[in-house]
Amino acid sequence: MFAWINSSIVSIIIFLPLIVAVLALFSPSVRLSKWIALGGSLVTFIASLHIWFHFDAKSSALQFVEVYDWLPSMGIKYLVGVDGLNLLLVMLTSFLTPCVLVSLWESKVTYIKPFLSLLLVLETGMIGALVAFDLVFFYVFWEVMLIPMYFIIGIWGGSNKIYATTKFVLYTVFGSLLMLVAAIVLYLVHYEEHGFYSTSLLDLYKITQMGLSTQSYLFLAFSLAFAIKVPLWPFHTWLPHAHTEAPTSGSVILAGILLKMGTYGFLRFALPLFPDALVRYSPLLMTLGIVGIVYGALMAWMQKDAKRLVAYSSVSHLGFVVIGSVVILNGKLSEEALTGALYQMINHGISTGALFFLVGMIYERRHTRILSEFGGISAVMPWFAVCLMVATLGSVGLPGTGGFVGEFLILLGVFKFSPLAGILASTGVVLGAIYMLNLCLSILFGPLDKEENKKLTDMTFLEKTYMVPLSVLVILMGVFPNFFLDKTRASLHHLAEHVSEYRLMVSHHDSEPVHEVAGASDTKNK
Amino acid sequence: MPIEYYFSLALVMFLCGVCGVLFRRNILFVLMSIELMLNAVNLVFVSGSTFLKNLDGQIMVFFVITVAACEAAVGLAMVIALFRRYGTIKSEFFRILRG
Amino acid sequence: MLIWLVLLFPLVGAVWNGLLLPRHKLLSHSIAVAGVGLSFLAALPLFVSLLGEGAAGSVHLAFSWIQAGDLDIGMEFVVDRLSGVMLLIVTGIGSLIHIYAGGYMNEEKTTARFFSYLNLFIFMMLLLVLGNNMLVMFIGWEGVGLCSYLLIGYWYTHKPNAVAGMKAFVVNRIGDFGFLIGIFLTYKMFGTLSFSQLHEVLAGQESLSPALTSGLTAIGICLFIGACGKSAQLPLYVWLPDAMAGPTPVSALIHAATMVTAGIYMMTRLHFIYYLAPSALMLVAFVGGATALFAATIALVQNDIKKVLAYSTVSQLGYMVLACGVGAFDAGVFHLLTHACFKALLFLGAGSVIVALHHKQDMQEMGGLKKYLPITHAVFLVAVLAIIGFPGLSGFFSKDEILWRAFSFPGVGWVLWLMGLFAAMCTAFYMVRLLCLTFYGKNRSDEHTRHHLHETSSVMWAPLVVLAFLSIFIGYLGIPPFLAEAFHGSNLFSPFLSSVIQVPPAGEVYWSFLHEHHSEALEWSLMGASTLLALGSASFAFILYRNGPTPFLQERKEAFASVYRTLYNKYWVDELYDRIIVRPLKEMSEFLWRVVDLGIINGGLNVLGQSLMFLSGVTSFQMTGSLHRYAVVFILGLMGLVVLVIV
Amino acid sequence: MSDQLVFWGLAGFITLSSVAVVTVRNPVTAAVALVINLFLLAGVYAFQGADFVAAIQIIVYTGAIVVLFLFVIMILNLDPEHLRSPRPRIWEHLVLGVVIAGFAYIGYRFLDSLDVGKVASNRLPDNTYDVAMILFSNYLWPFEIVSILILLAIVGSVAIAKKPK
Amino acid sequence: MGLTSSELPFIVDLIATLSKIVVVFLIGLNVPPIMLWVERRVPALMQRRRGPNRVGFFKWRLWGLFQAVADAIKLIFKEEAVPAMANKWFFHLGPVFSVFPAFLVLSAMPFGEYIEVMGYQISLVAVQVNVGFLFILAMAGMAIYGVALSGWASTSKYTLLGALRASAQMISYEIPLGLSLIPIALVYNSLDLTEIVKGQSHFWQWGIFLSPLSFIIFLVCMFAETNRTPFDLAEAESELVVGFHTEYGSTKFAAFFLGEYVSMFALSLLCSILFFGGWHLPLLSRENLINLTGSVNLAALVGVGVLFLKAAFFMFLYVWVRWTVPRFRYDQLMKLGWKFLLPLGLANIAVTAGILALNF
Repeated sequence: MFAWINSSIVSIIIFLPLIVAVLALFSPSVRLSKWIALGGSLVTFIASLHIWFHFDAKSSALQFVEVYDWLPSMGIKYLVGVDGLNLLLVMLTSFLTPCVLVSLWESKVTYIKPFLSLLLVLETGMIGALVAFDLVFFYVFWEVMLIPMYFIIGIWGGSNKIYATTKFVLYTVFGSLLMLVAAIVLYLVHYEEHGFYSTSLLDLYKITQMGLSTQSYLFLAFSLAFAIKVPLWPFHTWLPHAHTEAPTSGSVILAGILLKMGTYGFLRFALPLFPDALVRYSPLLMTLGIVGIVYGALMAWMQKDAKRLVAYSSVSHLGFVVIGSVVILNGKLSEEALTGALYQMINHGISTGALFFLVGMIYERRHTRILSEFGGISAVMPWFAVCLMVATLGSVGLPGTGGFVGEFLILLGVFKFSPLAGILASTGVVLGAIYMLNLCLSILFGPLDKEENKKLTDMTFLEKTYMVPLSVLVILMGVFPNFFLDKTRASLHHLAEHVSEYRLMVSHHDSEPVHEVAGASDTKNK
Repeated sequence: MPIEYYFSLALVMFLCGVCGVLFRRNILFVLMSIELMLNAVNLVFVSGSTFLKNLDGQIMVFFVITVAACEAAVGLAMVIALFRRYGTIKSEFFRILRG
Repeated sequence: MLIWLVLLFPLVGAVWNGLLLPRHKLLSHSIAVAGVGLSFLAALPLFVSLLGEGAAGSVHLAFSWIQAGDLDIGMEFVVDRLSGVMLLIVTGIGSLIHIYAGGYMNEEKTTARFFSYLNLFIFMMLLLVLGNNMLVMFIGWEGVGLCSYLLIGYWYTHKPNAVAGMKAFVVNRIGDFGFLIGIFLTYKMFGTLSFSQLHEVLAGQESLSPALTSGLTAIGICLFIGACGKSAQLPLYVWLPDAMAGPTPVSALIHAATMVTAGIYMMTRLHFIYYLAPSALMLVAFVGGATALFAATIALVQNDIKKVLAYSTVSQLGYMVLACGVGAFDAGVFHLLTHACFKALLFLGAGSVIVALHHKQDMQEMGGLKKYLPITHAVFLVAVLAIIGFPGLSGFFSKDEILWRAFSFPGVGWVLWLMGLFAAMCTAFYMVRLLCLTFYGKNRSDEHTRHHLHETSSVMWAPLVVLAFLSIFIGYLGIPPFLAEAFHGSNLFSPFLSSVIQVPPAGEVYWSFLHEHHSEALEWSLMGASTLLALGSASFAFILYRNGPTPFLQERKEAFASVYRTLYNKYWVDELYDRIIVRPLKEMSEFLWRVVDLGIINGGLNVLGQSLMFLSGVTSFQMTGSLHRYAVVFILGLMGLVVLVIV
Repeated sequence: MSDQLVFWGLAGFITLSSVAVVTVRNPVTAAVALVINLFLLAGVYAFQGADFVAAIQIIVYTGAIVVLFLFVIMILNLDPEHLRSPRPRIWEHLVLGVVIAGFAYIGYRFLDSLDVGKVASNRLPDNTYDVAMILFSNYLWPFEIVSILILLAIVGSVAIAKKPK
Repeated sequence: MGLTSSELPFIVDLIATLSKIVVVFLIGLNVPPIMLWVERRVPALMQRRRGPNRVGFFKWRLWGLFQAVADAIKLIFKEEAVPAMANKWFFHLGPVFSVFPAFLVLSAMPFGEYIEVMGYQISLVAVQVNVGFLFILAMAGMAIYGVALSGWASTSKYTLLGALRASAQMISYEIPLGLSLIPIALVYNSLDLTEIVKGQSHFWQWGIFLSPLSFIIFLVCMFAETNRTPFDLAEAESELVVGFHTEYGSTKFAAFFLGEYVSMFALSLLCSILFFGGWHLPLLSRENLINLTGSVNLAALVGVGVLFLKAAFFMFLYVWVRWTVPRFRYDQLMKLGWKFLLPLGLANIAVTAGILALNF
């Protein structure tokens, strides 16, 4: 029994939400569908906890691997597994979804059942994309992620939701199509070199003879798709629209996890597959990242709408992550920057997720997001004030919160790469303080003069159930980062050291011996 | 009786049917020409079946006739409806499907 | 083991007050005082253990904080003589201020939140002081900034307080930006951030390679920017005067005794870097001197009692930075110690006055409080005498030491000494002015407040008396050697710190003058000159302001109107910053948002969309709708196809 | 010999009637021409020995479908001038020419590609019996489907032609 | 329908066929005058009044038989009027279309098995078609055109309405007619009429006993097909004057009469062939008859006589029903046809097929 669970745990966490989504959609009463949805997502979370505890931190190999031949003739396999890189993100996804579902508990939004099932389908898409090690499956889940989001924004969104959601989808689809073309070229290059067709990532990593020009085209195609998702500077215009129009839970998931898909994509696909192109384009990406940071911060400072402000702050924070992941010195990625990038992804997920929840709360109570409407509500809503303060400090990157650890490591790595870039990026830290505190100032502090603000009620018990863990997590991640980083250290070290000839092994520590994965030797790495 | 004769007869009928469809302004005539074309096909079927000494051809004719019946019935019903709606069944007047 | 207690007590106090929010004021007050007091009691034995001759510092590791690649930072704490002294200051004066704060915050409904912030501040300050590597110090550094932000903006219902809080945090953040760059540079050059390792590396250096010196200078300057941010030196001092918006105990604790001294502590902790970067030190010295002089001049004309004290703090900090700048780190720390005592006393005294006058801070409405608040007046008098450097009190010894060390600095030493001297004269003038305007002359406050004037409760004046006692006798710890023989005592303080602060061998050549022996006559003459000048300006001020703002003073003000207005408006520095930095930044981002975001990117996409629409219009023109046209085309097409196939 | 005669007779009349159907002005004349055409066609089938098909042709086609046409013409009571089709335009002649040429060419190529002998009319004694046997053995499904189709057609035409209330 | 080329040499076959055609034509031509007389005489007797008894020369009245001749002469020589607006071409085509199908149906009727002339057996059916059934149904279908075209060609609203009603009625009753014949084909396992009659040699094998229901349906449809009595809505005087052939003059009117009576006679013949054993005497089987009469030809002649007797009975039935049963309303007519006879016919087929399948 134990072996069976271990061997198919990853598939469970992928498809369980899907099944629950269907059940929730067709359940007789709304209450029942809410319980089913929440139950399903909690079970998924527990399953991911199981993975967390059984994850062997010392090996950088792929664990909990499941391989089933899907289209042997085309060489497409259902290959899923967990390693240091995607473990934390999977945990984040499975943690955020129950919170979102709880937040929807009392919401009087129309068509609640389809909304819940769409969220669960979204979860399936995200986890699937994270753990898929086969280009085709990754692409499939990449698109599966997109569709529910389209509906969530399109149906339950704000005023001009149609414009926002079409723009969001068009942007992402355009990017992913380019990625598909690049994937196919890669597939063919692999065939020429190795003689057999395979789309599994383990084999694609083994491609050596790829001309620099092809490599750079492919790298550009892949990174464009991910850059749009991240959103890197020039491709970011969809994000503010998508966020202002998306409902609270939609924008939490969008900011919490969907944006990380882009950066994760860089780490998983763009960097290891095309190391030489990375060396060539890393300065370009670095400058775009830094521009993104400064530009995002300045934009955030200008915003009158709370959600738009937080959206632009995401642009700035993810700019950090991008520059962190493209620091490359004589063929080696700097491990500190990489750890920082991965850690910053998680922090951003938690703190921005919390911020969006909070903005959602005051939106539900006051039906407006314009900052000038608020003032001094910390007298009326103490709990809200504390949570908002903690979330703000988390996103500003005050030492003692997760933000600082992430940003410090990134800036450290970038500084070793080029001091100028380091200094410019660090200005982001200062600007960050300005606009985030500006947010706090206009919402929490100042005289409580408006009538509506006086009648505001504090956070209900339900809201506390998911806000308190988030705030505690922000602090915990600042004080005990090693608890999280230990699990990822081996994989990150492996990626950083041998990025140019990156080989990913498959480990069989407790799952029953996985039959020979075509091409991938099964020796356990150090 | 060489089969070419039957086929050429069928061809002539079919040709008349096509010209009828193309050039007659009146929907009724178009329907009649279609009937003509179908009969040309029937002729080919029958002569083919007798030539090949296999009765399938005749059965096909049976089906073709049924389909022709349906087509005629619905066609005529539409002609009536069109006439009631537009007062005429000259084909120039039905241009609502303009692109 | 004791060190964990020292750290844990304030944290526990903060958490208890913060989370449980006890309703009862006395309960929350006692929790807070216990938090700090117990930590002070735990710190005493630690300090005593360090008094012994050979006692070197000890490093304790709590847990490994961040491990990534070859970077391995642990939560390690060092307890040596330097951090011991700072420990005493922080916890000692901290607990006194906590006691006082109980009384001060009496009218507030609930003080739990206030006290939790105070305890949290103490904890952060301890982290800063005890941290063994730059990152732990940085945690404390930003933590303290956060607490000052929270405490300044404690009465957030009043908008300017919140804005002042944010201003403080942002300016501190700019300073921290410099500090961060310094950290990165050290890590890039030395691969480690822990002080002990850095010390060994630098001590091991025989000769100074040019690359090393330039690197060290860069690190020195960046760290100094951090120090400026935190210790309110010239470019980044603007937040301190506004920080007076917070309750007075906060100003006393944070903006007089502890937080602002963090910069000086950091520089003393990293003295081995600065000794090897003489040019960086030169910059530090001049900035210190300039700030001392600049702030003192502004303080001359301020009417708000706390603003005067704020500017005096800035100028005294200037003195300490000046001391560090001339390589006299021990003198800087000694002045830090004495300043902490009498400045805290001044603030708390002012606090009692404000409480008595029901939160009015403008000196024009005070006067003649001598008979209403006798104890406060007595204690206040002692503090004033100490700060102006009246011989025999603590201020005299520490300030003189700095002036002497500045003078003895080869080359530009005398310029610094002049700045320091003039700043001392100004200090004497505005302190006596403050004393007269508040305590002597007729009482100018309105009928209602005068009726309620009464002495503060014992909770408030008891710590004042202790502080007064301290500010009188603490001075004798660091009697300059030439006086020591006269009174056959000995300078206890600097040898005490010398074990920690030594010039690394590579810098021996440059800093050799530190050990030169100077003729005693020179020292005597200098001390005499500075004391005379200070007392002269004090009596001059006393004569002017003896019985409040007289008409004579009024004409003098009109005569020097332009000078008066510039000083009063703080040389318009705030407006200058706003015009140079804040507004252009705002306009640029507005421009960016308007043009780039909406204009270029969105615009580009919309144009793409419209062009597609136009194209589709073009291709749909020949759908005429006539059945026959379709039929003909259909059949012609079919025939063409068949012919094609057959032919 | 008699076969040739019969066939050419029938063929001639059939061509004549089909041309008449297309060219004549008055719809009733066209309908009658169509009746004659179908009737003669039934004759050709009978001549070829396909008795059952001939009978069906007459019963169903001539007996019912063309009667439907007549009914519609009579109900609509179209006035003849109205049906005068306008002078055919020049391009219609052109297209007519092209269509005829095309079909001729295709027909010719098709016919001369056939290398077949005579079409012997197999005088099967009981044509209907054999047809029935095959129809209900391996063509049963199509038979059922066609029956459903014709049911649909009935319902459909009634629905379309019903006078709206 | 396949023209079965009999074994006879060509010339003999030619002569035989031509003679048969002449015989059928004569029979057809003689039926209407007789029927005219019967139409007048029989109802008169039924209504206890004397029929036509004026026409005749000298004193031989012969019960008014000469009245028939008088009518015939009148019909032929009366003046013809053609409506002005009428479409001349179709005006004349109308009667043609109603006559020629009737004769074709008649020609397909077998009057006997065969007669031996000069050693050759000549079958007594004009058109030797092995799918007699379908041929008859087909020709019955063609009669509709006559009615429709004539009604339309005489351009008046009433004739048009009459034509529409008549043709609608004929179409709707053609289907039950066809369905009613199918059980007979099933029972006697052939579509060829001569085979069917051979199958009815003994009187208990007659059609009426084997499937009485189909006889009833056939009877009703007979009346409907020829627009007679209960179903003669087309010529209902009260509503549409004389229906579709109001505008027609003498000879064309006579042609309609000819068509109508010939088709009546053909259907009666069909009825007797299918249900009453054709040329078989009820008790006397064919062999005994041949032995009794000595020669095959004589037996055939007796058979023809018996057949004509049975047909005459049905002709009498026509007239009889005409003067007794009231006329249907149009919707009743339609309802009877579609909602009663059609399902009944289908059920009948099903039952017969079921019984046959079970027995064998």
